[in-house]
Amino acid sequence: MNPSMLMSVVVSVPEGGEPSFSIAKMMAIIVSAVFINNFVLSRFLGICPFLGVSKQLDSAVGMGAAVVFVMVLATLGSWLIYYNMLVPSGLEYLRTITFIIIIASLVQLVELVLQKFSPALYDALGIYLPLITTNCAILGVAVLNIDDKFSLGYSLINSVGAGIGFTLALVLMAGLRERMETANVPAALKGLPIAFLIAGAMSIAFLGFAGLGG
Amino acid sequence: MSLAQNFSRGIVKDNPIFKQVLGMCPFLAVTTSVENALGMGAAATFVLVFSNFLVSLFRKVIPSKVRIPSYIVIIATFVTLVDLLMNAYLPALHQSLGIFIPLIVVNCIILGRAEGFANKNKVLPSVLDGIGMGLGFTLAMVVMATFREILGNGSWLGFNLLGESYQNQPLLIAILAPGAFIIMAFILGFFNIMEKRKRGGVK
Amino acid sequence: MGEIIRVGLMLMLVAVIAAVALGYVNSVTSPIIAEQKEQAKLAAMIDVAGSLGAGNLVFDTLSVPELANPYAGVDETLAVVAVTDSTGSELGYLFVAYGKGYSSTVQTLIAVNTSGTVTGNTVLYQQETPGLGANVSNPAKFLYQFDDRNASTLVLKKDGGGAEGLDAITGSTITSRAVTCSVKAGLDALSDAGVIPVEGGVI
Amino acid sequence: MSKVKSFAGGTHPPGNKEHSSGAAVVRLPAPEVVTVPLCQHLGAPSKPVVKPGDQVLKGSVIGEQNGFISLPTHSPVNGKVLRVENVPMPHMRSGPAVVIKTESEDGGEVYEPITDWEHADTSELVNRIREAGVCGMGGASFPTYVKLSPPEGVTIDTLIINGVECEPYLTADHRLMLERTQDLITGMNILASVLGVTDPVIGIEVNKPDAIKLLQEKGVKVVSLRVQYPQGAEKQLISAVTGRVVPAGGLPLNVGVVVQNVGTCVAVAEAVCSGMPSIRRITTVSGLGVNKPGNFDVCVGTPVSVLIEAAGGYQGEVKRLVSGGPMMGIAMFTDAAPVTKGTSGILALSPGEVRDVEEGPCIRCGKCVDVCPLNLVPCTIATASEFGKWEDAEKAGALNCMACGTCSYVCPAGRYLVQHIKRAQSEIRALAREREA
Amino acid sequence: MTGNRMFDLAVSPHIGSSQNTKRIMWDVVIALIPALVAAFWFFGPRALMLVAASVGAAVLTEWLCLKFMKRPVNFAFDGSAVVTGLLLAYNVPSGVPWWIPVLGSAFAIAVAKQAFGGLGHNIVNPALLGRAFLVASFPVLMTAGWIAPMEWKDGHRIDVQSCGVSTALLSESDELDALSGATPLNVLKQTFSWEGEPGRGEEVRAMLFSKQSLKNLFMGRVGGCIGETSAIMLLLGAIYLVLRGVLELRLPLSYLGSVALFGWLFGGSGWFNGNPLFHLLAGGVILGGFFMITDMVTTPVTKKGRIIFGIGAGLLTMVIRRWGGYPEGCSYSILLMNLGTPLIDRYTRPRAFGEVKKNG
Ligand SMILES: Cc1cc2nc3c(=O)[nH]c(=O)nc-3n(C[C@H](O)[C@H](O)[C@H](O)COP(=O)(O)O)c2cc1C
Ligand SMILES: Cc1cc2nc3c(=O)[nH]c(=O)nc-3n(C[C@H](O)[C@H](O)[C@H](O)COP(=O)(O)O)c2cc1C
Ligand SMILES: Cc1cc2nc3c(=O)[nH]c(=O)nc-3n(C[C@H](O)[C@H](O)[C@H](O)COP(=O)(O)O)c2cc1C
Ligand SMILES: Cc1cc2nc3c(=O)[nH]c(=O)nc-3n(C[C@H](O)[C@H](O)[C@H](O)CO)c2cc1C
Ligand code: SF4
Ligand code: SF4
Ligand code: SF4
Ligand code: SF4
Ligand code: FES
Repeated sequence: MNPSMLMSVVVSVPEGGEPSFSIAKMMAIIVSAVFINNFVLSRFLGICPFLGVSKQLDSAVGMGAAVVFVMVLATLGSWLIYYNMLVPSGLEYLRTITFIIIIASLVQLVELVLQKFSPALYDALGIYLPLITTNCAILGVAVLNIDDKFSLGYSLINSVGAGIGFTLALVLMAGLRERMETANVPAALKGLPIAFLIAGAMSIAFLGFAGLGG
Repeated sequence: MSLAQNFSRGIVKDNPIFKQVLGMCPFLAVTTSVENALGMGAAATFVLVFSNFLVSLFRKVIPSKVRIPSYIVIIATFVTLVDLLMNAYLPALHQSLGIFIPLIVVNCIILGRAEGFANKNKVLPSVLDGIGMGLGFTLAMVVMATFREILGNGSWLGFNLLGESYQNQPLLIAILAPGAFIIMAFILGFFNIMEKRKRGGVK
Repeated sequence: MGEIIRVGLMLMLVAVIAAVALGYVNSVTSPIIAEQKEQAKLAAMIDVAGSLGAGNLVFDTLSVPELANPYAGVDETLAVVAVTDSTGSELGYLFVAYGKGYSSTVQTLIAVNTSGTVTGNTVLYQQETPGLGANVSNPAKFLYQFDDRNASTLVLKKDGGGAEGLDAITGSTITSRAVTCSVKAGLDALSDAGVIPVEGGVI
Repeated sequence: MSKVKSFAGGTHPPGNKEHSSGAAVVRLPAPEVVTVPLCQHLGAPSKPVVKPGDQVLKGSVIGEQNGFISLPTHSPVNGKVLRVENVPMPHMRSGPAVVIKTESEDGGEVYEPITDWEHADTSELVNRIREAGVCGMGGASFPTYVKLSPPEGVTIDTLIINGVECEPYLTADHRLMLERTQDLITGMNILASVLGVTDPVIGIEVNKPDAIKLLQEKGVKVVSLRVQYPQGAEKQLISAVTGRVVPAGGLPLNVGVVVQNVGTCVAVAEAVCSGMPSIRRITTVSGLGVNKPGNFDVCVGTPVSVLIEAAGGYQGEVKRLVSGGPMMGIAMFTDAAPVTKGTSGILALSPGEVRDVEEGPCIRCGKCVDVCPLNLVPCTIATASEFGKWEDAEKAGALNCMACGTCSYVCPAGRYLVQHIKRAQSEIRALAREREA
Repeated sequence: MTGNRMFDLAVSPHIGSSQNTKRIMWDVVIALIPALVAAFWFFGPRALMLVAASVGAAVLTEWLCLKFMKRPVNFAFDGSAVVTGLLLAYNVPSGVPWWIPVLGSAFAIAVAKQAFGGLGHNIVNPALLGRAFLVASFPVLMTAGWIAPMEWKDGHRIDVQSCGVSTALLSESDELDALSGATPLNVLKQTFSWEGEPGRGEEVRAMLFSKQSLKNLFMGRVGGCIGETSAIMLLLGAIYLVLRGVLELRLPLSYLGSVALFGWLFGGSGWFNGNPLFHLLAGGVILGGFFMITDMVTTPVTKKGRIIFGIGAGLLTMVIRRWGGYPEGCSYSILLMNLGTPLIDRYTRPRAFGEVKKNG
């Protein structure tokens, strides 16, 4: 027997898209994305907006909302194209290039649509949208969904969870940074260093979620 | 600006990590060991140099309307290239860098240099800039990874430095997520102090 | 309109060039990548199977209709490879045990001889906590204890194994238990299906 | 006795009233020289109408009213004007004053008494209260006649007389209620009739049971109040007595209430029934820094040093000299400053009485939040102020603060909360003015 | 004539309450002493050594940091560093080497407190961040360094039956190794992984929740961190603090109430069969509920905020105990809620007296 065939017998390779859907698994995915493997605090995805847009609470909430929105759309688009176009034609290796194009165009599209149909929402989210194209959290969730072999449903749940986790970290960070504005921080640590320290403290605290549901 | 400056600027003066604080995600994520840091640094440098090269070469040809999308495609192409090559020839490293290889696409350093430098400069300076920035990125990663690997694993580039007993009970947090944030905070604080000293000295 | 078409064509051109270039590289690297993966796993297999006997080993899938799947809980299946020597006499079996550990499903490749005694093992995949569960990959910390045991003696001291039981990795009972139980479950399935004797001989 | 009422928040500092609460009011003769400030009331100072060398009569106008929120000032003695100059005031700023050499204290120019005030015209009464220079004796020294002239469309249905005296040490109002009971009741009735209120009440803390009993015996409606600082603050008193909440930034008249101090009532009675302008007041002198704490009836313009002398002089080390109560009073840098219509007390505090802690960082204990009677978050406002974040301070409600000092009193970190908040208030107002300009 | 004497100027108010930061901190130190006595009784002189090392390291680090930052060093003696050092030591198992509390205290003071600006400015509880730092760095020592409690008798130390659980039920091995005497919460956590074996978990849980076990928990005759085991000694200290006006009871009560409620709700294996008293007395809830959640610097200043904080921390404690990776969730729950303190303060700011709701 040919060794490579043999390996596929021994180490089973899960197929993309699982047929069954369980509430327990759904919960596990959400808890993992929001708390245990928080995108920012544990996976290091989306650090730049996390540091850049967390100076004020209002903008943090806006950014969070925009990220959740785009994450879900990007997941939908990238998953469908990956499994329906790239996989059938054996072009999986074009994944990165395809995804980034999808995300960039999506952001443009969302911007146009919002501007046209919901100016209020556009005003609220507009300034954050361009920033999002280069946010690794978005590309990250699209790629992770493929790497983790999530079905479309689980992928969408994962992206919502990731977005909520990102928003949670961002909003907490914004509150803490506002408090640091009136703190007696040593001169050397003012500015970004203290922001990193806050992130470190948050990251330690989030270790408390480790193993949740495990 | 001299060619030498094009090259050297990215290493210390405008170091993309410590001075510009760009590309934080891969920086924090893969600096758990010096080996990973070198691998990531090399991959990013490769992409930086070639994307700068191509962008500079075609800067007059590409219409400004599609500039950014074209850059993204160019960058993504080289990232995929690195991804495939690394997977084929350095599978262990590929495994440990994981998702952060494809994410080089959105690394702000690379798009930033394409848009901010290569787009406006001749080929040679652009390539030198790419190499300089790439080395600066790599150097910063190695510095960070040095702290993390020594503290968190008692070793440097895999060589056991602090002995068996330390390795049995290392300061594990250094290679966990919080360690990255905290060590970076103090490195940046150190640079703050140096900067202040320097400015004070000039005065 | 003409403008848009021109710009669009330009972008397409960039994309096509990129795709062609990547297609070429992919055609070169993909067999290497595939080969690479096989090699790594095959090496592990041959290594572990080496404990069953020396010489030229022959592998074949074992299909036993009544073989139950103890790994349904983690969405995996039990697949067994029979190992024979060049003379055709059966030496034993290989299978992968899947156990839900602390933060990942630990995959352990196990070699078991025809009398039901574990002769070799290695961890194929785990994503446990560094410094804790991840120590399961270090044979000297835990898995060394598996050799020469059979299903009935695969139990942690803590779980009622008594003095004869296995020592769990310090601070990582969950990981240790996961591996132990998953291997035991695989062996039990094999003996239930009559592939190996119910009570293996203890050396 | 009816149910004891109170407001939400506040604190209860040691009263220290026993030093002087038993001491009957001693009437002091005018000193050789009186220094009568022209800005004893809130609002614009009066304009001097005398010059050095002029002979003045007791009760004659020496400064005339200068605008709506302003009052005339009267001479407390017969004598000769020495100077019109700036003198140190109880607050560190100096202010214009008329310095008069006392010749005698007899008679004096008084207004025509309005003995039949029940039937007098409201406007006549209000005018009398104005021309007699009556201002609030309880706190802000606000011209009383203004409060008695509510704008069109506002109806006042409640008059509360403030006999709370919640500041520690002070006993002047307490003695006044015991010794000038009839004048107090008359004044209260005059005010009630001017405002058209039928049923005035007087609020007194239960630590003055003799005053409560006496007034009840005289048929006055008394509301007994729990001993809690700042029970005497207008909004808190209104809340305690009526349950009404004065809107933030609003006035008592917004909820149909007028509050007047007991001393103000006596001043009103004198102005109306005897035609005597407001030239005297009762002041407590207390603190461990004086020999014989007591209550004194003095004419305005009397130097603080004279009062101290009357109380037996200084005793031991005096750490701080305060005009008013210890919670809101103002530290004086010299005892040469004169008594004004608003001087409710003079405290010579020994080192042991004064709180002297170094200001430390806020430890966020929340005590200030728990006690602030206005439900502010003093620590946040003060910290914002400390770091120059005026907008944050404003958003947190800095402008609402009435500077009662309750928060500073309880703060274990010794934070100068009131000072920080006041600083924020003035910066916020300056910014607002800039924005308008 | 006394005229024209000059006096100091100062802003009002001129009097103040007798409370001050230093007094509060030293009161907390005093209140923590009974628990130290219990630690000595049950864990031996070694516990005292660890506590001393921890406190020394905390004060020394504070002093060094202040010196280095050129700030007044007298703040090092305001007692707050002593409290941090004490509480950190109280939060480590009694079997750890001496350098563990030293390292933890140094981290707590230098990184969690001074780097953020010192007393009053830190965002998370220093002692707890120090502990979490230790757990992440030395998970084995911090989760396995238990010493089974002993008692003194005739100058000797003798074993006490640790948590009222027959060890035979836990394992068929002869006895639990004295040095790794599991804590009651460890045992409870293990029972959750026996869900597949009906009966076994129930039986052990019944023993854990039994009167004898609760009595042991109350007295402190169980394995655990140095200062957390003896509920009665901790309560003694808490009463002292209440009498001294240091403790504001909203936080402790809402936290303990929340732990009891959720402990009953899901602190057993199913629903509504947990034992609230067990969850209150086991682990660090009493220590955390009276001495750590009450660290005013890192908790909300508003009354409503404190109640929300307490309830949230109680919920998180129980979620971690029941479903998390750690047997005990007390310290992480407080740390996690610390992160939300600025937001809680912001959204619970009381409406100012007389302030009307906008657009209402
Ligand atoms: C962040 C973290 C990571 C952990 N990682 C593992 C792990 O990889 N494997 C494991 O068995 N236990 C791990 N644990 C410990 C378990 O939660 C549990 O305490 C332990 O397995 C049982 O304790 P014992 O092994 O000391 O008896 C981890 C705990 C935490 C908090
Ligand atoms: C600008 C201003 C206008 C006021 N107008 C009135 C008024 O029209 N009617 C009134 O009864 N009180 C008026 N007051 C007085 C206040 O209600 C209050 O009695 C005064 O500020 C003194 O209060 P305090 O002693 O508690 O500080 C006014 C006060 C200020 C500062
Ligand atoms: C904190 C605070 C405490 C006060 N305490 C008293 C008091 O005890 N007695 C009093 O008559 N006025 C007190 N006042 C002043 C009253 O608010 C109010 O101005 C006064 O009663 C109005 O009467 P008047 O104009 O006759 O002085 C206090 C004010 C403040 C802000
Ligand atoms: C009631 C009370 C509880 C305290 N709890 C803690 C604590 O849990 N951890 C700590 O490091 N310091 C504690 N402290 C000390 C002090 O508040 C702490 O060092 C500050 O957080 C440092 O800014 C406490 C102080 C008091 C008064
Ligand atoms: S462009 Fe890149 S570096 Fe700049 S803020 Fe955005 S993500 Fe960060
Ligand atoms: S661009 Fe995105 S991936 Fe890159 S460092 Fe910034 S946040 Fe991370
Ligand atoms: S001084 Fe201001 S903030 Fe302080 S208690 Fe009084 S009203 Fe509140
Ligand atoms: S009372 Fe003082 S220490 Fe406490 S919160 Fe208020 S300002 Fe801070
Ligand atoms: S409320 Fe604490 S300083 Fe103001």
